[in-house]
Amino acid sequence: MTLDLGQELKDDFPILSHKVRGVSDLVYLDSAATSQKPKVVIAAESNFYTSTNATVHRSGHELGELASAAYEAARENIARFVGIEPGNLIFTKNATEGINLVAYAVLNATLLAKSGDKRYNKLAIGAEDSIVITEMEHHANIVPWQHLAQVTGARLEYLKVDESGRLDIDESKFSKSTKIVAITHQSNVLGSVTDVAKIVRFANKVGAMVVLDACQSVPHFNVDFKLLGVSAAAWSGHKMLGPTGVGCLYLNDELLGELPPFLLGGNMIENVTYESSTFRSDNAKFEAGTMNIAQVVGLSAAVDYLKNVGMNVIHEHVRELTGAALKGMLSMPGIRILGPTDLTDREGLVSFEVDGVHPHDVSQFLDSKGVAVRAGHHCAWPLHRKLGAVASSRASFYLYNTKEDVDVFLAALDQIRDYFKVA
Amino acid sequence: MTLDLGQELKDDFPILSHKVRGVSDLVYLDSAATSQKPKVVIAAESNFYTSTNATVHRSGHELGELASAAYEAARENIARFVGIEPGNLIFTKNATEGINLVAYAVLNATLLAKSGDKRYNKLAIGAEDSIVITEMEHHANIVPWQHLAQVTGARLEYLKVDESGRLDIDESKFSKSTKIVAITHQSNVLGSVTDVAKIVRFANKVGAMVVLDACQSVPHFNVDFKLLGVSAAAWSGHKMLGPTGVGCLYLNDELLGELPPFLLGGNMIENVTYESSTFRSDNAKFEAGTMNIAQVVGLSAAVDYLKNVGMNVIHEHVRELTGAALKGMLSMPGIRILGPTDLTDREGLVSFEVDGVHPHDVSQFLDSKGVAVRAGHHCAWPLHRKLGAVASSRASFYLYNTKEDVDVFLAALDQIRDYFKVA
Amino acid sequence: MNLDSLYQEIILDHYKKPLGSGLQDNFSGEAFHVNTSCGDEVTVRVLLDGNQILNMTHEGVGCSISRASASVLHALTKEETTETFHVLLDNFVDLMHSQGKVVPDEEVLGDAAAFAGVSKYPARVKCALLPWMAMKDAIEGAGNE
Amino acid sequence: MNLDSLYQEIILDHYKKPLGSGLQDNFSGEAFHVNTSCGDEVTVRVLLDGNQILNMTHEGVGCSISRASASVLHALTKEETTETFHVLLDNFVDLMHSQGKVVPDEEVLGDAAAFAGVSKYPARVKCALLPWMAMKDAIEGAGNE
Ligand SMILES: Cc1ncc(COP(=O)(O)O)c(C=O)c1O
Ligand SMILES: Cc1ncc(COP(=O)(O)O)c(C=O)c1O
Repeated sequence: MTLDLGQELKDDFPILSHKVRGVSDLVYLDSAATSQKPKVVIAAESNFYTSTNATVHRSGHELGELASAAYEAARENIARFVGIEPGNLIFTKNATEGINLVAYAVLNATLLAKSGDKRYNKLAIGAEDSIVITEMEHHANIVPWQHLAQVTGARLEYLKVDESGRLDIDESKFSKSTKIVAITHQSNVLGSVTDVAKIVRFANKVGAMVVLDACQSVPHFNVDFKLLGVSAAAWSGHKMLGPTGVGCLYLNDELLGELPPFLLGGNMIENVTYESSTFRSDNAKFEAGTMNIAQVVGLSAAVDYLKNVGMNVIHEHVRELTGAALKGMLSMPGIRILGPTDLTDREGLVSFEVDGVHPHDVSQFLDSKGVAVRAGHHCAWPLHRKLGAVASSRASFYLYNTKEDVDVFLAALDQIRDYFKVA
Repeated sequence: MTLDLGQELKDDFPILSHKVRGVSDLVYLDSAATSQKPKVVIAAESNFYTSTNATVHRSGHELGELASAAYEAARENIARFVGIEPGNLIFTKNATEGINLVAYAVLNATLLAKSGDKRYNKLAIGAEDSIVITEMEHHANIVPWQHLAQVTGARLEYLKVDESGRLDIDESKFSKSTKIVAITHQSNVLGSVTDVAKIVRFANKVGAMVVLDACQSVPHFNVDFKLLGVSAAAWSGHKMLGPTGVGCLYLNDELLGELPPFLLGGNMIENVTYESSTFRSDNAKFEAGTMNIAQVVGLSAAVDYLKNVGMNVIHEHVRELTGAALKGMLSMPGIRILGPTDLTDREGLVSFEVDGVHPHDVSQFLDSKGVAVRAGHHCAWPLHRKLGAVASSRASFYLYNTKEDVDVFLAALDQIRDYFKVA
Repeated sequence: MNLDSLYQEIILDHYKKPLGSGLQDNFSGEAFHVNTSCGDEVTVRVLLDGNQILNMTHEGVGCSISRASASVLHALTKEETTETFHVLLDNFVDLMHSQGKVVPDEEVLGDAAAFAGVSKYPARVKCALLPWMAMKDAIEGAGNE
Repeated sequence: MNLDSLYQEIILDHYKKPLGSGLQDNFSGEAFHVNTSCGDEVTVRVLLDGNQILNMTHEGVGCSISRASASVLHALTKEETTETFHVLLDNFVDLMHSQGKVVPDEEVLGDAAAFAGVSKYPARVKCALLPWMAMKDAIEGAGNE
């Protein structure tokens, strides 16, 4: 039933009528990298420029009022969508900036505490502390923590991925020395979904903050960060039908109050003198300079679109497509699936290897049939090494995909080994 | 003659037909805060979403190729516009991020050098070093340096603004201990233009890097960073007819090679293992995560539009409007102009006080006549204190303004003291 | 929208001749508030006798709205109780957030009713509230001593 | 665009049976290159006698294009001078950046001419160039010893 959803929605996404290489119908299976945009989102951004554009919070003229109202209304709408208060939502340029913000704010706390500012003693970390992440993180949730560990002397530890491609939440990794636990809500390679509640339980016991990479979860199912109990969560607008150039960061009240600022400049200050500065205490503390206003407004339109279709409907639809893809691929010779092969705790993307054919060649062949998948290490290079794969191909599904898209994909996939003469 | 330019271009900017409070024609004099957008820029962003949207540099499918090509073509176009090679241009979310990038990269160099990485010894700074900025900087070019000074122990020194509102480039502030000189190309309060060549000469003598805040210069006159000889320059897209959510940073070859990265995540890496990571050596080193692709493409369209009108034509036009405004204001009782009152080394904005009327009330009165100016400290609070002003009002001009706009502004300004009964 | 609905006669009069301007030396609580986006600031001192407000005085720099608001507040709270202040505050905050859709109760708000027009200018709401919020903190501060 | 223009018979043959694969123990210069966006890598070793290339060998993981390119390069440079290599390299780089608009000179490029189709797929140009760039560095490295 929901299999027809993609058909129903297709007209809302102008790009889906693109002809690949001038001939093939586009079958876009790369939404885990970035989603396509419905007309209403494109229009929301355009309309902002033609009717409302001005800087926010700093101009008393009418356009300034209208722009500020639009920006804050968008914040409210996006915050409610993930179960949080608008005051706890910070806009960034992408999820990567959000995670960096937390890591650099902790670094700043550490440096400021060292320079004698006692307010930051609690957040400061050092050689006796540890940061726990997982083997299945995206580079965006690895490299900032490696850097923080390197310059503060803290230890970086990894929760392991088990044979089935799911996270092994080993409580022995959580200790009194654990200050930060940074995990992905859903792996962008394996598709496996983390038991966040369990992570939060273990982290709470030892007093560690939990930073969630929600890039692959917020676009795909109902997420309530307050209920989950995480300390922080970062995700991107461009993967949930929103414009490029906008990301979101949730900080709970504690972090919002206690973290020192990251990017420094206009808007986030309380007072500036030639000698020193003090900073706002609300979410503005983390929004320096002229923000991505039109993109935030566009993202709010994307949230409306998603709510309108219904997150449960989207979730169910993507699961059915994923199930159909998995089933077809499992019955095909020479295909190795990375990650769980059943639908338990796993969501809408399938990474795979084709025996004897490099992922680049796989994606190139699929492209010649109009099918857009991604090939590479998907910014999760260490995980690929662990899985013994140089790289992989990844097909990912979203609300605008159809059962027919899956069929075209499977049919093309089935021809690859013949074409490259490895069958 | 060029006074008609604004009239000619008006139809390209849909928002200019907005009726303020439902009645007055909009006279937009707040372009120094953010500029309005021509149709071609809005269309460039929309078209990207409807025909090209995909992630760049990481997808082998056709849309990925098209998106990468569009992104890099935009980089080339924008780079040439300011006299630099595309390889030296980095995209950010705004100018504030660009300046923070340089400051944090120097902080990282300092911390990494301390942890034993000898590659960064040259860039590292400490208690024996100084950073020189000026009294007329925007918060974005003050607060990041205050922070860097605070956590590294370096000294922060200020070049003074003289009586006329121009920079006093005192060579005695430049010494062997000076590592960084950060200056604005054009003050966003005073309108005065810095003699960058002189700054660069003094800085070169002592081996300091020069970081230029080019927010108010790039939109207004021909700028060639290579010719100017600065080490780095940051500016915003939204002030030069481009979309919100995109800024630019120029790094010369030396800094590009030597600065360690800032934001950490996907795309900017060379190799990532669970233990450690290495980074790209080109400009990609500074572009982490999914970039503001559609906004970069939009900014390139803005550059085309500016080139089409001609930067010299724009410059001349804005000078004439500024001259007319200055002349009118100087002949009015109770008006105090902040900054130079003649057109020597000063450009297209006028900040002012109205005797007995607070800037908020000034801007509110002007708004009731359709005139949008900005009131406040314009993110240059210390400068306002120095000038003995709590805040000021600012009228700023751009290519789409007309002589009539200036007349409407002056006529309204002339009524303010009567309205508030202070005349 | 007519500018005169914002700048009512009463407001401009209070602006020209503010009441309670100049800080009293004898006070129970003090608070300093600043509007970070424009730099406007106000210091409020309250002299209390138990829950009785004997006097509120203020000093600061700001626009007509914020200065007049401080003046009105002085007159309105003189010799009232802190409870009454909180009732007035709730009333005034509601009015400020009403976007011009609430008719103020002049019986309760007195001259402060003249600020109804401010609620149609969201950027100015902060100006009108600035001295109120400072007075609230000044009273709380007094309680803590 | 036809996929077969990219995956020419010659390329697939080189991919299936690569020449010069497996690193020689005796070498004058070595370089390791990696394509950071996909993780493909190649190690190239060159054995030189003055400006004479005695042998080039390679090892790596990669797609058909990059593996076949290494194989072709082995055959093409065997017993040529380093000057000839640089002429070939310039020719090949030009071809790769031609977006399908240049007809390759088979006289000069031999089997490498079969890569003409790659230039129409910008994302794959890096794959074809990977072993060439590694070989360039390997030769330079040899010079420095
Ligand atoms: C001189 C100057 N520097 C820096 C900035 C900050 O630019 P942005 O807000 O786009 O980061 C501005 C504009 O607000 C400016 O005028
Ligand atoms: C799991 C995960 N984390 C982080 C990111 C980084 O997001 P962005 O590139 O929008 O910053 C992505 C997407 O690329 C992702 O899938």
